Amino acid sequence: MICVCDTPFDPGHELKAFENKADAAGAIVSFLGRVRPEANDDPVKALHLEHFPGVTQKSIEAFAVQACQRWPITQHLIIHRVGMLAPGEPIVFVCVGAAHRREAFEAADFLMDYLKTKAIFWKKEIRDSGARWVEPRGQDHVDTQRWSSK
Amino acid sequence: MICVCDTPFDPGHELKAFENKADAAGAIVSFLGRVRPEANDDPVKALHLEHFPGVTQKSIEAFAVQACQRWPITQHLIIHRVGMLAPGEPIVFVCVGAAHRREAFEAADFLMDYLKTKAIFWKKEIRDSGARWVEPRGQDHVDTQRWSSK
Amino acid sequence: MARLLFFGKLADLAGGRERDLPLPDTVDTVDAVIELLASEDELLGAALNEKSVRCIINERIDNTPGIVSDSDEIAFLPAVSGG
Amino acid sequence: MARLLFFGKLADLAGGRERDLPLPDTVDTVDAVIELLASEDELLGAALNEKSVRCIINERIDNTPGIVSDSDEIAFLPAVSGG
Repeated sequence: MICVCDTPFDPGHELKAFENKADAAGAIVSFLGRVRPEANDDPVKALHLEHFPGVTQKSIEAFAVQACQRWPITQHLIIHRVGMLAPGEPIVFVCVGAAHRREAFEAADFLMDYLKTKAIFWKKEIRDSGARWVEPRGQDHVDTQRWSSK
Repeated sequence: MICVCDTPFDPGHELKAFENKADAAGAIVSFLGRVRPEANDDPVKALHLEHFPGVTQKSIEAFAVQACQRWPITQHLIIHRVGMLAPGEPIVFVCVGAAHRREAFEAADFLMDYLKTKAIFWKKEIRDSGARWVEPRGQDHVDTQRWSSK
Repeated sequence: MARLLFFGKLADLAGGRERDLPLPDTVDTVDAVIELLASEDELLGAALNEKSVRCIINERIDNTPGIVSDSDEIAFLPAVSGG
Repeated sequence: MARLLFFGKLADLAGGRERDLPLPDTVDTVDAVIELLASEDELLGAALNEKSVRCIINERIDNTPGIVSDSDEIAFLPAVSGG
């Protein structure tokens, strides 16, 4: 299931629901990404996440299909927040169920690399000093390229 | 935190508690391993997990120290069940918090490989046809060896 | 009348997320649309010409031939950053 | 009197998870303890001699020199399988 949502969600609660649905999965890997609280003079006060309604969801679904073709995963869940987020709030939660752990780890890792670099979101950091759009880190692109040689 | 426990636990609840504690972690990776339900003529009815009281916990702590030395992780949680488990029940739950996702993924993966092949547990599958002790799969050893060349 | 959509920093430059624009017959490619916009607003034109900007026509994520007509929805997407 | 602990399938073979065993003066290594047990029970002896069996003395996981005395706790661990 893929969900782009504009209200807060509870990863613990979602993991529990996922467990119940993915009852044939012996291995479940989850990833939770949150707005990092910063300890400096000009910390991020809020993160504004924008998406392309409909299109963002469709493009994530296409990535998820790729993951399902590459690994024998039994179930997946992707939740991605949009709108205004406070430090500490969950941004993205990915859950992958599979028979064994290796494929669950790899598929979750793969989905996250794509969500970070290719999924259609724009992120604006809002600080006391002003607001600025964030572009992906170089490391994120390096991570994503790991999958094209396999 | 490391916990070898003889009563059922709730991974969703544990993830939520972990989130609250690991408040500086932007990335949290979790792994949940469960007793696989099997659809065959002679399925596993129960799994009996034995440990070496005190020593098993101490040896997991030593692995966790290695993970903390290798990756800049901010927080970790390892829960491992012992005793009699029914199909579908959680066996192991690992949570790792870090600033960025790569180190969280790698440290969780590393801990799981070690838990599968080196941690001091013994697993007996109980079927209608009888009971038998399980040894690690060859794949598990291959997975564990990935880390020694790094 | 084509419907233009601007996202992220492009919306800031375009002064809004949406704009309706009648396309002359000679404007039948994305590049020509960008040229038309650039003729009115140099800064916006430069931003749209950045290599990282993608264009999605009528919400089709699978193919973007770059051919447009006056009834299309034309979305301009700057470099993305999720998760 | 040494305290022997058997885990997993070794407990099945030893007929229990614990056993107290007075060690003669000549028995001062893990190998000698295994030999002593093998002299009474061939099957158990063979299982203890398997390459995958580890021995932990007095719950020290960091070093296992293989030297034992009559007051030690000697744990025999077959191949492990967690997760």
